[in-house]
Amino acid sequence: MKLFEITTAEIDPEKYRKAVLHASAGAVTVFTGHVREWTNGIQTVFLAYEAYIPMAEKKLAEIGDEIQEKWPHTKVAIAHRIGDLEISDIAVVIAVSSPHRKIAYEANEYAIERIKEIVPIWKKEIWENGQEWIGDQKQKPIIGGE
Amino acid sequence: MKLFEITTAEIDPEKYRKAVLHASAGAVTVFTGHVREWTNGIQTVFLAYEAYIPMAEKKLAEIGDEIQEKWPHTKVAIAHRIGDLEISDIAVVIAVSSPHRKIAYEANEYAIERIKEIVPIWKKEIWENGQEWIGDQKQKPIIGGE
Amino acid sequence: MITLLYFAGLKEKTGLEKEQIQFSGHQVKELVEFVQNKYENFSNSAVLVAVNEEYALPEDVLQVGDTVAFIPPVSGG
Amino acid sequence: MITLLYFAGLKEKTGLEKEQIQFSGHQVKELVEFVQNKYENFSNSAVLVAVNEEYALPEDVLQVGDTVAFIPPVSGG
Repeated sequence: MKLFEITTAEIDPEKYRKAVLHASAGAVTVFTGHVREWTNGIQTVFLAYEAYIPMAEKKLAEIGDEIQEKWPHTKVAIAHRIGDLEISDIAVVIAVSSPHRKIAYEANEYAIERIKEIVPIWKKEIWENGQEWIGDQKQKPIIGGE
Repeated sequence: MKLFEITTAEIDPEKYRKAVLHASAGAVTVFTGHVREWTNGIQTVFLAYEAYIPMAEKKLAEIGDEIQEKWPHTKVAIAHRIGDLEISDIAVVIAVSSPHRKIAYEANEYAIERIKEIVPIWKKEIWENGQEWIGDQKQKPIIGGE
Repeated sequence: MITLLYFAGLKEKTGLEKEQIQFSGHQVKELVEFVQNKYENFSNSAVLVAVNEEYALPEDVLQVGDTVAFIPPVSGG
Repeated sequence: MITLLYFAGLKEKTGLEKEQIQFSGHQVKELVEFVQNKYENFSNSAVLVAVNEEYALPEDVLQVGDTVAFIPPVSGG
């Protein structure tokens, strides 16, 4: 299986946990990001995700490399779903195994932060009476916008 | 299902993720602690866990209460397996959902630390040529030992 | 009567999971002294005591019907 | 020829997923200026540029056959 993938299929977290498990792994953290019904008092009907697929998979793998460099003996798998997602659907799964637990938490949280910074994936929120592409404002501009 | 339980059955992490999921949960962390083959250069053949079951389940539920007090809007489920476990088997699962991700990590890590402090569960390591009950030395004595 | 429960290494040292004794009216710390005298090498390390599934203090007084568990250092997770 | 890719809001603004233009030998920042003139309200916020699936700098020079993606602020996760 691909350890770093963009998928249109429903995400099964167990697949990713099992992919990072091995005899020296004492701790596994699996993070799942889910579509939330309410954000800042606005009700979401569904979300639509889009990605620049080949670059996104490359960037996910880069995040895996960064983690293995910062925390040796970890193993990482990440998948992000694209297409239309409903409330509670899993948008992203991050699995990290480590001999010890502290690093499994730390590295997993690092992965989600990096995904939100560098991976070309976009989310559109669709409400009862409108829709909008969401940008998290984290990205540093290298060209003038406005 | 019981949100805080000691079980002799194989642990299915998805059961606990689903138990904490709801429409306002944007993030779920699922930690699993696995039997590791090597600890400090010694090869484990299997582990035997024992618990004071009713008190252990009470203490797990207390940890859930502590988390909901410290971090409102979280939902927690914890299970610990007892009996004989083999390499890579899941000994403990902790699922925490939260509207936002930071708390899902923080609260989950808090739970495993507290389990190691207050929940009456004991692990015996069995090697090729011996066995030993493990105490993590974290417990403060209230009566003189030695 | 009170019921005593032994776990993990303590169960192996006493050879018992459970026993019943007359000890109500005494303090937890007196009970600990009692079992330490009764069983050789009872505790090599710190042992906590739970009374009716709650951690107890050395000065707590035991009641008829109490269940007392001797809790060696925990190692779950 | 170079290939231009538009994503998310930019795809809606240009009405295109992809187009091909002659632009090799020029810098990334010149290309950005070009598309900003070509498409009204092209970017309301910061846009990054990737060349052949890697983030590029404004001064990078485009080669024949390059694939250039305009990347609005990402919002995965």
